[in-house]
Amino acid sequence: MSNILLSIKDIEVFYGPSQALFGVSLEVKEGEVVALMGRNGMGKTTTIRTLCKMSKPTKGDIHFDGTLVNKMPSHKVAKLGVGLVPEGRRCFANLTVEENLVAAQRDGEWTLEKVYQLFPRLEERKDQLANTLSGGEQQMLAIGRALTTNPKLLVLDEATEGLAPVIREEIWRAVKALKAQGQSILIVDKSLSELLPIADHCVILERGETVWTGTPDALTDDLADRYLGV
Amino acid sequence: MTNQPILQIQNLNKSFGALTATDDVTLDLKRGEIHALIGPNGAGKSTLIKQICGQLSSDSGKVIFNGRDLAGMDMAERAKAGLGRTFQVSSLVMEFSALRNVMLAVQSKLGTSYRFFKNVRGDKSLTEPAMAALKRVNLEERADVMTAELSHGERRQLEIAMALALDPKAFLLDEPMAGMGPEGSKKLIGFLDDLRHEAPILLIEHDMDAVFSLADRISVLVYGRVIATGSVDDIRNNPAVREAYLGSAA
Amino acid sequence: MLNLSRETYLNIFISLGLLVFPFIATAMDEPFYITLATRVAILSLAAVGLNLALGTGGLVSFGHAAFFGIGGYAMGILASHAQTYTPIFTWPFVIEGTNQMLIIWLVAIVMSGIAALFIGLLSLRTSGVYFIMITLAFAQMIYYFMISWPTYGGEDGLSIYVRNQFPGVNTLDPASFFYICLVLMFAGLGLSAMIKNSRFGAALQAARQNEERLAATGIRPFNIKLTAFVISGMITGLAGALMADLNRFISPSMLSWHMSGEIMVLVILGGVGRLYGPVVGALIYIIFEFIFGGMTDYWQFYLGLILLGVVLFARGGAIGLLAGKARHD
Amino acid sequence: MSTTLLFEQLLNGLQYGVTLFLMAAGLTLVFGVMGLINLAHGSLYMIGAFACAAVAAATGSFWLGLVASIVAAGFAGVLIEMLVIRRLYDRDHLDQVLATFALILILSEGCRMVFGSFPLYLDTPDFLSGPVTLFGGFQYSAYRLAIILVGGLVALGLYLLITKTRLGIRIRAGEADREMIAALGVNIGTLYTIVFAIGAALAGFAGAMMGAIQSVQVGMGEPVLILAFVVIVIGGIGSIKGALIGSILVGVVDTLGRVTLPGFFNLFMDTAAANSVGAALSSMSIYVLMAIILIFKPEGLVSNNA
Amino acid sequence: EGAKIGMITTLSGGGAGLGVDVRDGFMLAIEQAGRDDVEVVIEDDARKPDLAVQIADKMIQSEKVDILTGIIWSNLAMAVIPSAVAQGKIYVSPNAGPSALAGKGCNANYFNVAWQNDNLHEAMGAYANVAEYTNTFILAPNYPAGQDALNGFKREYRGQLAGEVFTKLGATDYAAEIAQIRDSGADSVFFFLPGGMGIAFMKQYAASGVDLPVMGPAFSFDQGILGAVGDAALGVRNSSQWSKDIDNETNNAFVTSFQEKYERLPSLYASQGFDAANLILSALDKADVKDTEAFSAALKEADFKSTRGDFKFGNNNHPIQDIYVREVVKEGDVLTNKILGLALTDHQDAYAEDCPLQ
Ligand SMILES: Nc1ncnc2c1ncn2[C@@H]1O[C@H](COP(=O)(O)OP(=O)(O)OP(=O)(O)O)[C@@H](O)[C@H]1O
Ligand SMILES: Nc1ncnc2c1ncn2[C@@H]1O[C@H](COP(=O)(O)OP(=O)(O)OP(=O)(O)O)[C@@H](O)[C@H]1O
Ligand SMILES: CC(C)C[C@H](N)C(=O)O
Ligand SMILES: [Mg+2]
Ligand SMILES: [Mg+2]
Repeated sequence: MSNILLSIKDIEVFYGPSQALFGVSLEVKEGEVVALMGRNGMGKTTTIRTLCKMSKPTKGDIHFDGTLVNKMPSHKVAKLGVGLVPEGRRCFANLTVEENLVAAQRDGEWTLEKVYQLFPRLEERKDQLANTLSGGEQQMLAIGRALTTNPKLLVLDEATEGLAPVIREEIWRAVKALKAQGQSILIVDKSLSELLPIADHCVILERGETVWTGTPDALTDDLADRYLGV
Repeated sequence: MTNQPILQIQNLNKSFGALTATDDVTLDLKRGEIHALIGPNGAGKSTLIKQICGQLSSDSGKVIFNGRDLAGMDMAERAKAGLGRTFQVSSLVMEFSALRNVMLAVQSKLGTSYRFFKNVRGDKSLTEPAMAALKRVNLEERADVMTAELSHGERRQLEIAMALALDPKAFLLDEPMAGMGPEGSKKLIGFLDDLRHEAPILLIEHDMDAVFSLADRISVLVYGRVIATGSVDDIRNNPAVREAYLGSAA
Repeated sequence: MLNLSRETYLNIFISLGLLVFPFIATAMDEPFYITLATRVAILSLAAVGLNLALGTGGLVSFGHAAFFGIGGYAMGILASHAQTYTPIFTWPFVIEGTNQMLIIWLVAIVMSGIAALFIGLLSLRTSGVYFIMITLAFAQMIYYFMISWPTYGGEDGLSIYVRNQFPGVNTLDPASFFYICLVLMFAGLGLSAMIKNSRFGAALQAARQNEERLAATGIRPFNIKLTAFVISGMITGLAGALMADLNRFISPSMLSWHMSGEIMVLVILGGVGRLYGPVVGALIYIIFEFIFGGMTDYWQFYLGLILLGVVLFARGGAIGLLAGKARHD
Repeated sequence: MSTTLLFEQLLNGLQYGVTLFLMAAGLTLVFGVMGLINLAHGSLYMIGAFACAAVAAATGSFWLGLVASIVAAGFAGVLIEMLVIRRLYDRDHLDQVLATFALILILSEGCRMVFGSFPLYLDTPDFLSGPVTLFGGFQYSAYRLAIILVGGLVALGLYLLITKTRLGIRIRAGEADREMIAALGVNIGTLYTIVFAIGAALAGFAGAMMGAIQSVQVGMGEPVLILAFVVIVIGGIGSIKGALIGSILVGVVDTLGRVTLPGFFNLFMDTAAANSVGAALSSMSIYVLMAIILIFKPEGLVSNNA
Repeated sequence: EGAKIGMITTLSGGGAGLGVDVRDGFMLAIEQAGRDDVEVVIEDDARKPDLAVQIADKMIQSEKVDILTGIIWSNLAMAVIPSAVAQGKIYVSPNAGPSALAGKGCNANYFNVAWQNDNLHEAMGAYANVAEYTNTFILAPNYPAGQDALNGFKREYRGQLAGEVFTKLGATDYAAEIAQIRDSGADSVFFFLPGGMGIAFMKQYAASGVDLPVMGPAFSFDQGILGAVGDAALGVRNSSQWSKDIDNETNNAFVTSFQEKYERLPSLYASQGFDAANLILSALDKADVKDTEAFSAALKEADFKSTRGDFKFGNNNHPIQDIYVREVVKEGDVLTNKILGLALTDHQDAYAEDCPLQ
C-alpha cells in the first residue's frame, strides 16, 4: 500500500466576498494519477490554486507529503515538491525559453537535456523570448518548467488546451511515461477519452464541492452525463 | 454573385526576424461556410488572424473583405467593417460585468460611442441586444457577474457573445473550443453549425471532433505555408497532413 | 425609500457642508477660512479634471500642471494687459486684455484644451509609465518655456492686483468668489459623473482596462482617450484660471512637476475614480496643512505618516475608508 | 568652443551620466522587476549622503563614510521594503505613488529633525581632492574621474548579475509573473527585498559620492530622482543597459546644452537675455529629448530586458 | 502698543540655512526686548513663491498681523510684497531687496533693512578695480537677485568680462561652468551663489585645478557656507555690510549673545534679522502700529542701534550704509570673515532716484 502524498480535506475558499469552494476533498497516493473533473466554473482551478497556496483556504486542511501546508507560503509548498503547470500557461514572457526552464530549477533527474528530449521544439527555440512562442510551444514550456523543479507531484491544469493533435498525443505519451516512472500526477483535462485510460482515480466537483470519487471504471455514462455533460 | 468569397487573403507574409510566421498565404472564406484552419502549434494561424484583423501589420500581401482592400485600416476600422473575432487567450474588460462587455460591442455597432450624457444603465437600446447575445451563448444567468469573477470557460463564451453582438459579416474565431468542457464544446459545435448561416466563419481549432463535424473546407498551415486545402475527407486522408498534424486523430 | 449608498450620503453631506460654509466662517469671524474653502473648491476642480483622465480613463498624467498653469497664465496674461491698458498684440489684428472672468475662463478652457490636444496626440502613443513620463516631459517643457519668457515675469511670475470681474457679483468679497468657484466645482463634478456613466464613459473605461478588446469591438481607443484627455485638460485649465484669480499671482511653479504631483496626490488621497475623491482629497490636504502647518515645523512629517496610513490601511483612498469599496455595476 | 573645453564638457557629461546611472539602475530594477514606482528612491540617495557625512565627520575617514552610506541606505531599503513597500506590490501604480510620496515627506523631514536644516560638511579624500593631469597638460578633477570609473564598474557588474546569474533570471521572472515564480518554489518576498536593498544601496552610494562634491542637505535627492526617471524611461524600463545609455545621453545632452545654448542665443540677443533663455531652454532639452525618443520609440531605447 | 508680526521665511530645503539665521537673529532681538505685547508668527515658505503668497494671505486675513517680514528670496518677495503693501500692511525686509521694489516700484510701507540687492555686488565690482582685475568671469543664479547681482557688479567694475553665466537657481553641480571658466582666459572669478549653491561651487572649484582668484558678495561666503567648504575658501575676498568684527557695542553684544543662545557664529543674515526686529521695536515705541502712516514714518527714522553702526534710510526706504571688503581667515579651527577695509562708503543704491518717495 503506497503512502498518501496529498490529502485535501473539506476546504472552503473565497474570492473576496464570493465563495468558490464549499468543501472539496481529494487524495493522491504516491505514484498515482488522479483526474480532477467537473464542468466549467465548478472549482477545479481554484482547488489547484489553493493547493499551491495562490489562494488561501478559510476552512479545511491540506496535507502534502505528511506536512500540513495550510499556512505555508506558496514557495514553500512548491519546495516540498508540488510542480504546477497552470491554467493559461503563464510562461515568463520576458525570459527566453531556456531561462524559463532554469529559473526555478531544482536538482533531480529532470535536467534541461531531458526536457529538451521530451520536447525537441523547445530546444529549437531555446533563445526565443517566451512571449513570442506560439500557444502550443508555451504549453510545452510550462510543462517543462514544472518538470525542472523535479516535483513529487505534478499538477497539470488543462495542459493540453490548444495543442495540435500530434502534440497532444506527445504530451499524453509524456504523461504516460511519467506515470510509468512512478510520478504522481494531479490532472485536469477536458478530453476524457485520453484522460480516463491513464487515471487511477477520478474526483468530480460540482459547484465547489466534491460530489463523486472513484475509479474510472466506476464512472458510468450516467454519472458522466450528470456531472460532466457527456 | 453570392459565391464571391467575402474574405480573400492574398499572398500574405509576416516575418519576425528570421522566423517566417506566415509565408505567402492565400485563402478565402465564402459566404455561408465554415473554413477551418488547422496546423501544428506555431504554424502561424493566430498570426494570420492578427494580420487579417489589423492587430499585426503584414510585410506584404493583401486582405480583401467584402470587396474592399483593408490596407491602411486599423483594428477598430476593420472590426467596424464587419470582422468579428475572438482571441485565443480571452481578452475582455475585466472590471465590467459580462453584460457591459457585450453592451460595448452593441454601442460600437450603433456607432454611438461619443455620447457623453445619457446613462447607459437601463438604456434598452444597449441592454436588450446585449442580453440577447449572452442568451445565445447560454451566459444570460451570469450577465451581472464581473468578468474577473467568471471562470475560464465562461470567459470563452463571453468572447463569442461579444463577437455576436457586433453582428459581423464574418467571424474569425481563434480556438473557441479551448477551455470549454466536453459539454460546452458539444453545445458550441451545435451553435456554430447554425451560426455559419448568419455569417461565415474562419475557424482555428485544435479540437478535431469539432473541425471534422463543422468544416466545409479545411486549410492546413505548416511553417506558415498552406500545404493543403480541401474537404474534410481530403484532409483526413492527406498523408502529409496526417504526419505533420493529425497523428492518430485522423 | 431611496436606496442610496453610503458614498452618496457622504457626497451630499460634503456638498451641503461646502454650501453653508461661508456662513459658518462669518459666524466664527474667520474670513480666511473662506479663502481656504475657495482653495479647496479650486483644487477639487483641478483634480476632478485629472480624475477623469486618471480615474476613469487610466491615463496617469503627470503633467496636468501644464493645463493648470496654462489656465493660470491665461488669466495672468489677459488681466495684466487689462491692468496696464496695453493690447496683447496688435498684429495682424488687435487683441486686448480683459478683466472679465467669463472671457478669461473661456480662453483658459480653449487654450488648455488646445494644449491637451497637442500633448495628447503625441503622448497617447505611449502607455503605462512611459505615458506618465512623457506627460511630465511636456509639462516641464512648458514650465521652462514660461521661465525663459521674460514678458510675463519669467521665473518670478506675475502679480495681478485686483481680482477680475464677474457680471453682477462683487468678486472681491471672499464669499462671492467662493460661490463662483463652488458652482464651477459642482459643474465639473456633474459633468464628470455624466461622462462616466455615458456610452463614451463606457468606452473610456474599457480603454483603460483593455485597449485591445476595445479596438476589436470596433472603437478606436486612441480617439476615445484623446477626447477624454482634452476634456480633462480643459477642466483643470479652468481651475488654473480660478486659482490665479484667488492668489492674484501666477508663476511657473503652477506648471511645475510638484504641482502635477500635488493634483495627483489629491486624487489618490481622496480615492481614484470616485466622484468626490478629488473633493475629499483636497479637503483633507488643506485642512491638514492649515492645522498642523501652524503647530510644527515638521508638519510634513506627520502629513507623510497620515498619507502612508491612508494608502496602507484605506484601500480606495479616504472615500474608500469612509464609504467602502466602489460599487461596480 | 575649443576642443579641450569640449572634451572637458564631455567628461563632465559622462560623470553626471554615471551618477545618474547609479540612481537609475536601482530605480529601473525596482520598477521593472517589482513593478513599483518608488518616488522615495531620492530619499535613499539623501540617506546615503547623510550617513557618509555623519560617519566621515565622526571618524575622519571618507572611506568609512562611503561604506556607511551603502550600509545605511541598504538597511533603510530593507526596512522600507518590509514595512511599507511589501504591501504595495499588488496595488496599482497610483497607490505606490502616494505611499512613496508619503515616504519622501517622512524621510526628508525625519532627516531634518535629526540633522537640522543646514547643509552638512563632507570632503573628498585627500588624494582625490585635487586635479589630475591627463594628457597634454589637460587637467580634470581626480574625484570626478574616479566617479566615472567606479560607475562604469558598477554598471558592468550589474549587467552581469542580471543577465548571467540565476538570481538575475529569477528577478526578471518575478517581473513577468510574481505569483507564478512563487508557485514554482522561489521565495519571491526575499528576492524582492534583496533587489530593493541593492537599488537602495546603489542610490545611497551615489548620494555619498555626490555629497562630497556638492552639499549634503535635505531634499537633495528630488531633482536627481526626476532625472533618474527620465533616464530609465529613455532607456526602457527594467533594462540595465538602457539605464546606462539613457544616463549618459541625459548627462551629455544636459551638460552640453547648458554650455552651448546660451552662447547660441547670444548670437542674436543681449547677454543677459541669451543667458536666461539659453539656461531655461537647456533645462528643457532633456525633456525634449525624452519626448522625441518616446514618440518614436514608445517603449524606450532598449525595450526588452538585458 | 503691541503688535503682531508675521514672518514668512525659508526654513526647509536648500535655502533653509538663510531663513533659520534670519529667524534666529530676529527672535533674539525680540527676546532681548522683553516685551510681551509683541507676538511673532513664523511660517516656512520652502522657497516656493506660491506658498509664500498663500501664507501671506493667511497671515493677513486669519492671523491679522500688522507687519510682515522674513522673506529671503527676491522671487518670493516679488510675489508677496506688492500685494501686501497694497492691502495696507507694513513690510520690513530683512533680506530680499529686488531692484523692482527700489525704484519706480518703491512703496511707503515697504522697508528694507538689509540692502538693495545690487549693493554688495557693486562693492565687489569696486573692489575688483582696486585689485586690478581686468578680465573677470561672472556667475549668478537665474532669478531677480541673480540678475541684480551681475548688474550691480558690472555697474562698478571697469574691466572686461571673460564670461557671464546664469545658472539654475538651486543647482548643485557646476562642472560645466567651471569648464567654461577654465577655458575663458579669465584672470578672476566673481560669483553670487548663496546657501548650498555656494558650498557646491566652491568645493568643485577647488577640486578642478582652476586656480584663479575668486571673489563674491558675503552671500557666497557666509558663516554657513565656510564650514562646509573648508580650507578651500581661505583667503577669499568678499563684500558685506556687516561682519562679526565690526567693533561697536551693539554688534559685540549681538555676536556674544547669539553665540551663547544658538551655539554657532552669527551670519550676516542673522544680523539682518536682528536689525529688522530692532527697527520694528524702535518704531513701536513711537507710533501705534495700527496707524500705518505714523508707523511708517517712525520706521523711516531708523532710530535704532544697528549692528552695523550707522544706519539710515534713503528716500526709497532702502539703507544708505558702508560696505566692507572681508577676507576669509581661520580663527583657531573655525573659518570666518575678517574685515579688510571699506569698499563703499555711505552707499546708496542706483534705483533710489527713480523712486517718487521723499
Ligand atoms: N479571480 C476570481 N475572482 C472571483 N471569482 C472567481 C475567480 N476565479 C474563479 N472564480 C469563480 O470561482 C468559481 C470556480 O472557478 P474555477 O476557475 O476554479 O473553475 P474551473 O472548474 O477551473 O472552470 P474551467 O473549467 O472553466 O476552468 C467560478 O464560479 C468562478 O466564477
Ligand atoms: N511577436 C513575435 N515575435 C517573434 N516570433 C513570434 C511573434 N509572434 C509569433 N511568433 C512566432 O511565430 C510563429 C507562429 O505563431 P502563431 O501564434 O501564429 O502560431 P499558431 O499557429 O497560432 O500556434 P498555436 O496553435 O500554438 O496557437 C510561432 O513560432 C511563434 O513563436
Ligand atoms: C542674497 C540672498 C540670499 C538672496 C537675495 N538677496 C534675494 O533677494 O533673493
Ligand atoms: Mg479552470
Ligand atoms: Mg494560435
